[in-house]
Amino acid sequence: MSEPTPQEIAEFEQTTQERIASEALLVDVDGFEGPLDILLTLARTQKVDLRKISVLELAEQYLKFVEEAKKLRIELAADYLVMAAWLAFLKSRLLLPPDPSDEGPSAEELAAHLAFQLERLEAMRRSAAKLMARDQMGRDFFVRGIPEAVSQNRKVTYTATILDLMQAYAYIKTKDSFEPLHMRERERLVTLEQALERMRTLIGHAVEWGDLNQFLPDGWRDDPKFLRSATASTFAAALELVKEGKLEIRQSETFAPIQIKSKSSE
Amino acid sequence: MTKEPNETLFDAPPIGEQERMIEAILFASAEPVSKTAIADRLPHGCDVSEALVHLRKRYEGRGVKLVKVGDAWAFRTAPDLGFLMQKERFETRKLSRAAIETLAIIAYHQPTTRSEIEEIRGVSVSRGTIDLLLELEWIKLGRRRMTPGRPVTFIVTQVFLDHFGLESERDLPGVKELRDSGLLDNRPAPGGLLDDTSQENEDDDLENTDQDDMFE
Amino acid sequence: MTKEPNETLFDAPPIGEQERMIEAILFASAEPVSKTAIADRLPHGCDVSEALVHLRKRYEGRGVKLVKVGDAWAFRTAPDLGFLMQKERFETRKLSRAAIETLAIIAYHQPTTRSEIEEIRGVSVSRGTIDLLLELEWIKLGRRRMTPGRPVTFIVTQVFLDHFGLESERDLPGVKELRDSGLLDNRPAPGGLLDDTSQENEDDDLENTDQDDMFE
Repeated sequence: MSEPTPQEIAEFEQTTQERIASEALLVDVDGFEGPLDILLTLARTQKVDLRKISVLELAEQYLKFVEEAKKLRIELAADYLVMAAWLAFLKSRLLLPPDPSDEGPSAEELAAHLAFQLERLEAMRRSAAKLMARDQMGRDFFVRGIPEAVSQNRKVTYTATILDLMQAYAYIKTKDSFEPLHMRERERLVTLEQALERMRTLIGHAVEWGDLNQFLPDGWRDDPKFLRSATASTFAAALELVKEGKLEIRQSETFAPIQIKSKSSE
Repeated sequence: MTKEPNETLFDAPPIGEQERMIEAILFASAEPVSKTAIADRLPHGCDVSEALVHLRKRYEGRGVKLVKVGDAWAFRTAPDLGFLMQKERFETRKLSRAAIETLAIIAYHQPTTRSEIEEIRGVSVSRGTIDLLLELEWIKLGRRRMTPGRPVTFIVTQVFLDHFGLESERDLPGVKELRDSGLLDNRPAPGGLLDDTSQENEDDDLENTDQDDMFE
Repeated sequence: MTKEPNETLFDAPPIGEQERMIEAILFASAEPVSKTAIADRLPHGCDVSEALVHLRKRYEGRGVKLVKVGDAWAFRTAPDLGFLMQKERFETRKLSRAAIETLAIIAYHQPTTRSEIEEIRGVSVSRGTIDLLLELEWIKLGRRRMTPGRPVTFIVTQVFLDHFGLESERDLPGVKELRDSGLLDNRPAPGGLLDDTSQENEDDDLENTDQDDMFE
């Protein structure tokens, strides 16, 4: 058994360190917040400004990480694999000379955007940390311990004007002289009895079918309100006469004119 | 006796600093804090009594003052500013028809009794209506009428005259003037304009003793 | 409408008196009080802005300080005295990294949509994270974005500003530098290849309903 050379020891130690490092990354994969987070962690190992990052190198690091995971039979979530596929595509595009027939964004544009995303994510992380490092309420500074509630008082003021007053008085003083609803107004109605009486005198002439509204009293067609009263009474009277067998009544369809004819004329 | 090491290790902060420490403690505490409790929270060697004297002086004449509650200390709003802790909401309401009619009758017929008002209006007058007018100080009690039952009479007040911009009751326009100005000509047109007024007055029926009817 | 008599009858109180009135109002409230609310409670004609300037100066270096929170004002204990306040300290649940980052993204990018947050973080945002921030009243819904689907946006609240001792969103640490370096720009992915997050996230949403991920 020969002793390992210092060089061999150094190599061994280096690979061990790498293995520990990569395994640490893998074992900890649950702690990562998605592929972008992994990429950011890998990018930091390049120890350069994120703006100067080698996206090609980063893609290789990521693909290697996915390979390692496969070897260790660690099941990666779908989005990690989607990212791997995309980076593999990006890598090939970055390595090949640009194809002038290619449409869409160039490999450089895609790489630049990825770098931007990483930089932005890191900036947000840093800002979040700064925010949380600020003095916080309930930890570093405090609110009033004995707040005093503001009580609500409702104050109602009433208004009335001299005009209101006078109008009210005027109303009271004139109320007595107001005429109650007048019977005179009721006289402008055609009662059933009146209509019946009128119809009896007229039906003798109705030998042909004729519209019912021809039998409305004169002077009642002008005012719609009175027309309604007369129509209702005359129609009711006509039905009454039909019942008595003195009249026939017909209507061709709904809302068509109602026609009547004297029955005795047959 | 050996002294506590921290008694000698650190000096107490200057009195001004002690003062602002107490200020913060009393501000944030949910209840008044006793001197001992303050001392417990301050660095060792502080003179709480002394700092409290300074702090109290500092708040003299301010919007809040340092007060002693039992043997504890707290900040309180200055008593003269208590009104700021009340939010007043002003609401303007129009007097109801019942109230304005009652008021008008009192103004024109004063001194007048409740039953006279009811006779003129043709409906009963709810207690709330009279109470509101009394509360507004637009009417007050006059002399009792020297009739059976010696009923109280109502008269209008100076507040009433001021509100309506009248120098005296005699300035109220007479019925003839009302008629001349067209105010009496609000005779309803035939066909039910009377309806809505009678509706309003229904509130004032005998059963109705709550005050809701006073507001339109 | 008639004016309140005191609006015209009395002059505004002297500035020193206005100052102590505001002092009382702000001392009495645990929450910041807006300038308008202060003005509403002071007599007519007061110069709230001016009085606040005086008041703020008066409390400089004291144990409590007057701070501006958005368009409102409040007294808060001086942060350097936090160590005295063991008793008042309330233990807040420690926010998870996801919640903290989401909060920061909303604060710096507001108004921002859920899919923008997801694009920045590169992972889906669990519903629980947003719910927690809404519950803390640190974020609220802003206007809908006028883009297809009209997604809701999130913005930070006055409670957020108050909690972190910020006068306004402009005072967020490093916000100017971030803006100048273009890191707050909404820069869409070229060709939208990486922008596939929205699709992935839909399934994530369904699975990810527990809140465990929010707390460490």
